[in-house]
Amino acid sequence: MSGVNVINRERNLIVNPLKTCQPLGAMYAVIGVSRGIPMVHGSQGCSSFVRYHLARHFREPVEIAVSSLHEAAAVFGGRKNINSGIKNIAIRYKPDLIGAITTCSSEIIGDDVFGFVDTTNKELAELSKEKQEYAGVEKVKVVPIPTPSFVGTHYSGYGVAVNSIIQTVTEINDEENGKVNIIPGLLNPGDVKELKHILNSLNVGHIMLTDVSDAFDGPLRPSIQETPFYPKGGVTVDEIKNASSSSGTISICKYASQGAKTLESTHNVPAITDDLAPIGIKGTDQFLRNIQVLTDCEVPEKLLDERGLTLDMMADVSARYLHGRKVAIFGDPSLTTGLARLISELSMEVVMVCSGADEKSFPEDMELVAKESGQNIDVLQEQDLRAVEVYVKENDIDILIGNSDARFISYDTGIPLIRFGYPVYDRVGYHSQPILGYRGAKRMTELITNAVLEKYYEEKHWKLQQ
Amino acid sequence: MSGVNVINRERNLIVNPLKTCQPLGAMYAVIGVSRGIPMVHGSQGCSSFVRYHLARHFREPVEIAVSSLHEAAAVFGGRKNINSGIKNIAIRYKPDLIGAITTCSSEIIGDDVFGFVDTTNKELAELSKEKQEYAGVEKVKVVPIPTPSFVGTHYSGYGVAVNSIIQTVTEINDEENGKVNIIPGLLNPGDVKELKHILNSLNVGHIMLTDVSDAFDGPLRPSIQETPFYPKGGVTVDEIKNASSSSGTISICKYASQGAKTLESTHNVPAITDDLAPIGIKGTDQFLRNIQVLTDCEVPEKLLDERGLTLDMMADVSARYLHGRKVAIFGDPSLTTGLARLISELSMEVVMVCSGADEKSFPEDMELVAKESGQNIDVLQEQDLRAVEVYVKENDIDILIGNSDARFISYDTGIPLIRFGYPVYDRVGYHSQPILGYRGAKRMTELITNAVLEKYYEEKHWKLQQ
Amino acid sequence: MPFKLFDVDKEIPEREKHVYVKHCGDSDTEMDCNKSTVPGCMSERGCVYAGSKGVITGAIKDVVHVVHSPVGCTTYGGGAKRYPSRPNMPDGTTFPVENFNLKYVCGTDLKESDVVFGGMKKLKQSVQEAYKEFPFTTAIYCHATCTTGLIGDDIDAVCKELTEELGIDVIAYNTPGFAGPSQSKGHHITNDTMFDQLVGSKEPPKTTDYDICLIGEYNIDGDLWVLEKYLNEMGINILSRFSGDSTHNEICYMHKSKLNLVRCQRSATYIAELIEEKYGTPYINVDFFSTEYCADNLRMIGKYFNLEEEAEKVIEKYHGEVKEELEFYKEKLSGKKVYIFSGGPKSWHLSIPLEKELGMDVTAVASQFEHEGGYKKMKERVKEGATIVDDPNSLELEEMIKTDRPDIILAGIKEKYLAYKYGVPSIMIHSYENGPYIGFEGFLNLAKDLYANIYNPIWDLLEFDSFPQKESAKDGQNEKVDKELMEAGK
Amino acid sequence: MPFKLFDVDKEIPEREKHVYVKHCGDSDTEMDCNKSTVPGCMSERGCVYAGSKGVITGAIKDVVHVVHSPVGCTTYGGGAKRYPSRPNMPDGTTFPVENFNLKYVCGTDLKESDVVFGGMKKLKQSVQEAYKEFPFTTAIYCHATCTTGLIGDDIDAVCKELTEELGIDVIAYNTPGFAGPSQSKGHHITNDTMFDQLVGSKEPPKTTDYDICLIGEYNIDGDLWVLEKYLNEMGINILSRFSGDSTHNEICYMHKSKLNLVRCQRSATYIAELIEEKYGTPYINVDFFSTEYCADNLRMIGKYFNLEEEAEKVIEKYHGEVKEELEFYKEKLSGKKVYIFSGGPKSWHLSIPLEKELGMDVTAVASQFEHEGGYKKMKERVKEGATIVDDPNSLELEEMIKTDRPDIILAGIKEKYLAYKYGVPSIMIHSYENGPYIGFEGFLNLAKDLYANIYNPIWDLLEFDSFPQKESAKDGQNEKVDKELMEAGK
Repeated sequence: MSGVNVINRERNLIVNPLKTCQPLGAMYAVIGVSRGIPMVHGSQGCSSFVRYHLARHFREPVEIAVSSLHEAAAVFGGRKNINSGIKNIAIRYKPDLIGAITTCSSEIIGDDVFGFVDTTNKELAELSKEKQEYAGVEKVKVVPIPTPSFVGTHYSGYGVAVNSIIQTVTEINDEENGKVNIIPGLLNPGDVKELKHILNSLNVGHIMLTDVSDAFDGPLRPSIQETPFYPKGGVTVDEIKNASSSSGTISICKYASQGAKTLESTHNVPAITDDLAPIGIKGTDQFLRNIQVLTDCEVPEKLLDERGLTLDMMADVSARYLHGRKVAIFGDPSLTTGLARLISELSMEVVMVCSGADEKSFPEDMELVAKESGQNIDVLQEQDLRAVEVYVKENDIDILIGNSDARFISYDTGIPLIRFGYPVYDRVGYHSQPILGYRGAKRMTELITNAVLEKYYEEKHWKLQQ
Repeated sequence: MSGVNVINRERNLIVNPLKTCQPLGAMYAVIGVSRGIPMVHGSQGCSSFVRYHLARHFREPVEIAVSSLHEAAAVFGGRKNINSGIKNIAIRYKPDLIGAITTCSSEIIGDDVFGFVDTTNKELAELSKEKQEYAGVEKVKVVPIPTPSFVGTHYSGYGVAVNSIIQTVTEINDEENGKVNIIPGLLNPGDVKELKHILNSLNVGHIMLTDVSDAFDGPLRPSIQETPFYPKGGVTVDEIKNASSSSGTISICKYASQGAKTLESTHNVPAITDDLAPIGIKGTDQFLRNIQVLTDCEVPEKLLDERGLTLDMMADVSARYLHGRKVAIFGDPSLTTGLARLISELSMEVVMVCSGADEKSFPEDMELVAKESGQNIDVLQEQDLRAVEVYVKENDIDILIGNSDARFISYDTGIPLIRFGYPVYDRVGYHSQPILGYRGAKRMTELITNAVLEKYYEEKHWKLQQ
Repeated sequence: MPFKLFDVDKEIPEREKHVYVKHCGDSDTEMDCNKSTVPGCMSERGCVYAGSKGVITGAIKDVVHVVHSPVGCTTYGGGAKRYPSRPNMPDGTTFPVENFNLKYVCGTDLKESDVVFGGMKKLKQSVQEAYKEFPFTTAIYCHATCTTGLIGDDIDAVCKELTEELGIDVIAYNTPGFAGPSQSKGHHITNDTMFDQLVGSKEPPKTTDYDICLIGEYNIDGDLWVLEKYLNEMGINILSRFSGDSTHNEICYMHKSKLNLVRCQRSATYIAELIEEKYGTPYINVDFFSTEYCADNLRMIGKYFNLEEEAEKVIEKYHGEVKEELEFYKEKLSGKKVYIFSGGPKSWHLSIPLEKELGMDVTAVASQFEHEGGYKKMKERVKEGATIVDDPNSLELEEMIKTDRPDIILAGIKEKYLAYKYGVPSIMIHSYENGPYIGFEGFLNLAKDLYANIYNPIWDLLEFDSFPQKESAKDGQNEKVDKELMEAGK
Repeated sequence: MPFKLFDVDKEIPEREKHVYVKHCGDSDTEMDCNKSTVPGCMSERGCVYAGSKGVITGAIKDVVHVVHSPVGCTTYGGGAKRYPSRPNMPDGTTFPVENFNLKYVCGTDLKESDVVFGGMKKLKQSVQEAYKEFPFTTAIYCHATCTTGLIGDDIDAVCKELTEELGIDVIAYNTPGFAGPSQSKGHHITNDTMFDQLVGSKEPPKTTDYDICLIGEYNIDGDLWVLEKYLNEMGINILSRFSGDSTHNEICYMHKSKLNLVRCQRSATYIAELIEEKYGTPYINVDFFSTEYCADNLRMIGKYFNLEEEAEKVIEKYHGEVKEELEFYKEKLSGKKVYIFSGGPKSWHLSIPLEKELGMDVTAVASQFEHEGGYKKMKERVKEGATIVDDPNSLELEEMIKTDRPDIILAGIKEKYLAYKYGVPSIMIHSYENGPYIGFEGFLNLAKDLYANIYNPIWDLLEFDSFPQKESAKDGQNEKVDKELMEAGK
């Protein structure tokens, strides 16, 4: 009975994509490095579109440099653009790390970003000797990140970038540090903070590869804001170097696991990459067990109480208000599967899930969720928001969970849209709150229940009187 | 120009009250004591109405005993009811504290609760000697709490109860404990937790007089749930005994300050009772300064960052979405004034505030808020929800902030209602999240902004695209 | 022998006679009931005033209530119950405010000086103000409370005076909270008051040969509307509702019905008997909970009015709509242990249906305020060994949960969250979760709620399981973690 | 001398000629502009494709866009701009989907194999599918991007073929992102394409003597609707909008207008000139930002059509509505330092109005993509000592903020949050905050937004003030805290 029905896109045409191209994911990853600067090797749009896209979701500065690839480079190659771009940044910003991120155009013209970066590194070393004010520029870690836009999605681009950073920066080290490496995936700051909160509660040190939690959700404190502008926080280059000495690496999102495997094969750091994201009770339990496996830690009462508080709210609302309501979820393949599991734990029916990416794990993980919860689930694989729209209009759906681009579907159908994923720009505060962990499950339960109460109970308002 | 216009109720009739009677506040306070049991001395309704009322707000068990006052007691007095009721509880529950709470009926029939409790204490001492299984019952602190329903409101009843507990339990002690006593007022668990979070961040110990944060928001953990049922947490009787040795007492809500003054006059513990509640930036800043004054602590970066994160969100949304929108707030007199200040900080216009209580400080504090922000504010003093309804229908209001009882006003007018205060029963999760402190200000800003976006921007949805 | 003293009650042995374990050889033993609660207990009971305002009068859609009390009783009397109403009036007009009964409650907000000097003047002014505030109201009901009972305000006199002055009925309900052991006394007083002052005081705009009164049906979560639909489709006209979705005038018309149906036989048999006595209108006790009772009772009514065929049609239609789904739920619910902790009669209404139609195992029933007759019915309807409790308190419930581990408890909001803390689901049987619960579709709703609660996935998630072989991980040869263990940990 | 090399630019001296400090004795100096950005800078500029899809074509309400690209360009091309549209069509019918232009974007989602083997087949299929998906579309626009430019897909050929096959216009826009230094090149290409392929290809259903084209007005946040209201009330008919709230066919009718008004003179003068050249239709540059420019330009249009009186009426009415409020804001805004960092011409449109009508002090203006003419106008319109920047980058903005401390910055979303971090308010001048900003009421909206942002209470709350005499508390005689200090601390 239970299982999934995988529905692939039949059109060539993509209408209202649920994905974007690899470079965005790469820039996201680089911004999570302390004093890290992404430089995209492409035309102006490759930086300005992404800056716009990220800024409207996070409402934070998003500083991305561009190599300014134009006709000349198309003809003669972009070596000069990369080299002078990196030097410009290295000298003017004095960063700790620069990500040199390729695009469709730079890949098509055949630019060898690895070679160019080698050259640039040498030039930086020379510069460092040349002038006293350039001293130290040779220490800037320049990470070549090959992310052609016509391959994969922003999800895979993120995975590529984290892996590139690990490959370029991590050093051989024999001393164990007792920490756990976490590769978060394209998480919101609130989620990364929640992971850190869990690790801190477990008293387990961590290296977050990478950490956007402050960069994309930073305090407004002009009196201590330095120039050039760098966002607060991020994982330091020294921490990344030391990731080889950790007790293990957990990849939260499946598309982000490449770096974990690199650490395992190169530095013998065990990789845990097969579990669903720690969303909901089961998912978070498994995450805690994974940490226990790697570090042999105890789960403190504080976390068990957080777990209990979430269950307490679930008990209050799930059978009473949520049971059997039909839900459609769309977005990040790894977060969608995790969230589908939470929705099942809330006694709701996951009718359809959709991801714009072509992640093999997506239907597989949904199969697990379907089996666990005894449901039949339509899985729209590598589909778009138009497919979601058509599905929602043709099927019986009570709740939509997805990004702000779906707001028109909600306006047209009257079905409430719980904002989730990326981008969310028509509501505020979402990115700084978690959906991961026990507390994230509580927040999602709250959001969903309140939407249900507003939409489905106000017409029979006496039911709200208890 | 700026100032307040105080408008008192002109009717004798009260229509849809924004207050209830003293005993509820007293029960609330007693439930905040670890292993504390409220016993209301009145008829069945005096317990069952309150249990219902609190349970539907918190969605938690609310255990309140009743002395079962009936015709016989009305004629012959309620001594037997109190005495046997207390003994029943003392023996069957083995609590640490019992609050003997009077009502209209018990006060009118002239019951001397103080005298009855004295007698009962003696009887408990005898019982303790009599039978081995009763050993220790004499240690139960029985606190007489005189809260006639025809005097004051549930706010003043809370103040009376906290003061009675302090008077009955606190002991003389010369050694300083370096802690700060906090009398929270009728706060939600989320708010009490936020106060504790601030104090912990400041590395300042505290005694919460009393602490409902776990009792009214407890984890679901059946495997460790003991019988008889006591909620988790609460301030212990030992802590209350020791409140005399603290560096100072801060009363968050004005109606709760009596106990702080008792500690000052009896035990020379400095009392800070004159400030607005720590809601919004200014209010929380002042709370931190008050702690600094009492304990000479440093404000850590962590709290300054929380402050900065709140400001960051305020910067993102206030001028852009909120500026000049007209707000009406009603509820707890001390929380309403604090919230009005936050609303002003958000660049919104506080048009009207209303409290059902007759708290002198309410118009005074609103005068301060009006002056600070250069506004004219209508202050409905000792009014009711019908007055709010009429006001809202006759004036131009964009946002309502108040309890769930006002939902019909929202349905009728289409003006969004931000749930705030007590009771909130038609939405979930509110009581476990703060409005106090920097993080509470962030949450309120989020709730208000999202309501504004939904109500006032979706019709011009392109404005949401940034 | 059949009485039971809970362990937690050993200090209050008077509770023994309130708790009975069904023993077939002993059906005549009378339990103690309708007595004052033992002081110091966490009882679920409400007061006399609650029985009047909270149950009967508050369901009427077109009256203003002035609660003569310090503020608390007014606050608690407002908007708390789930009895919706529609604005249609018996004369075909529309009442100007929808769900007026849910939206407003008024009171006199008595202060210390009123207690000292008396509150009658304030009551009078307040009623006048209430009429000014809501001039479209059909009547005004004044409620006495503990305070006004004790200070001796003559609210009858005030109401009489105001009735003349305002030209609308101003009715006094003398229901001080302390005036009886539970809300049940409030039901009784209100029945009497309405009979004495209202019934027969007005004539209905028209009557038919199929007029009935539906008595003791308060339209909790729309129950009445379900029954109204069935009866209307049979050709029967509800002349008067007592008192769900009712109007003040309908109560006055009750003497003109051809047959009175008594639905809640605890709170409303009083008025049916009084009407029969004075006006000769017969009444029958009816039961619409579950498909079988509902069908039986519709047939009985059909027979009375010679509408047997119509009854069969209604039964066929509505029973047919739920049959199949109920089979699914019966399968799922079979053998599940259930407690019924109702206010009054639902403990005996529901015990057989839950067993027979849903296959459940009713191991305990309890009531806040039943009288002898009700407990007798419970005894008849539960099976050997089931526990019957009058006015249960929290410690008793805790003991039952610990020793008997029910799968679900039907109770009120006060027991609900307590049950949760012990890992036991609970649904609200007084006000319902996703009701209505009456009639064919209502029984399906109840079955659904039972299912959703018992099979709620959270009950399988209550405890965190640490990785079981965690300890052994230390013994692994590899300093890093053993891969196999990691696999096993997933 | 008048050029300025920012301290942060000392390693990229080529930036010197892009930054000019106004010096009255030196008005002829030509700044560098419209050149490729220095690699490694955080520039605000967009690409050529953005100038076409994001500015001009995307505002048209009844066409489907097929972006021929790997997914990113499609994603970024969707729903990002604030140009609302109404569903009314020139022939009086209603377009079936409201805000169709905001709701949908299509693309070919190119993969590696397409890059290797070419994407023309995929484009063709995609356009066919797009027409199937949205059969009510008036036309389909295909956009080239970097990828398709570099792999050499002949999208003109594909579109030509499809136009015949489908029977609707399928138009190719050859705008690969890299094909010019900024979005400005995209404007140019799109003007040319539309002129070549659309203008004159269809005839309007009817014409009047007062027909105009409103060119270079994209209806950002409703700007166009404000102007449309004014013009309609004067008796002038907008035959064709280029391109806010426009339709595909309207663009085809442009040759039939009596007068062309060019609002955005950076992005749309091209087509006005081409039309004048080919069809002889005159065009005039218009400026409706601020009350004075708006009034002047309405008068000019009135004069052209002999509708002077009508123009005066409109001016009186709408200017009158905002005059008083603007006085209030002028008082509040007087002396406040403001930067205008616009995409193109708003830097010169707004500089005099902000100073003259709101009393502000414009100390810097900048543009992402202006050309010589625009910078000349800026030089004329800013005052001595003001800084003019072409294609500013983040470090330059940071330096300006640090050294000059403006009170507010009018800029885009990319500068906005950066300015915040330094405690400087910023409002979005490309897409607006609470627009429209054009015309009389629009200028009031702008003034309100300036006021709300500059006077936002949070700017006074940025820093936590510890209790100042905290240290001295230790010295108090009392071990407990000194009461006076506590008072002072409040």
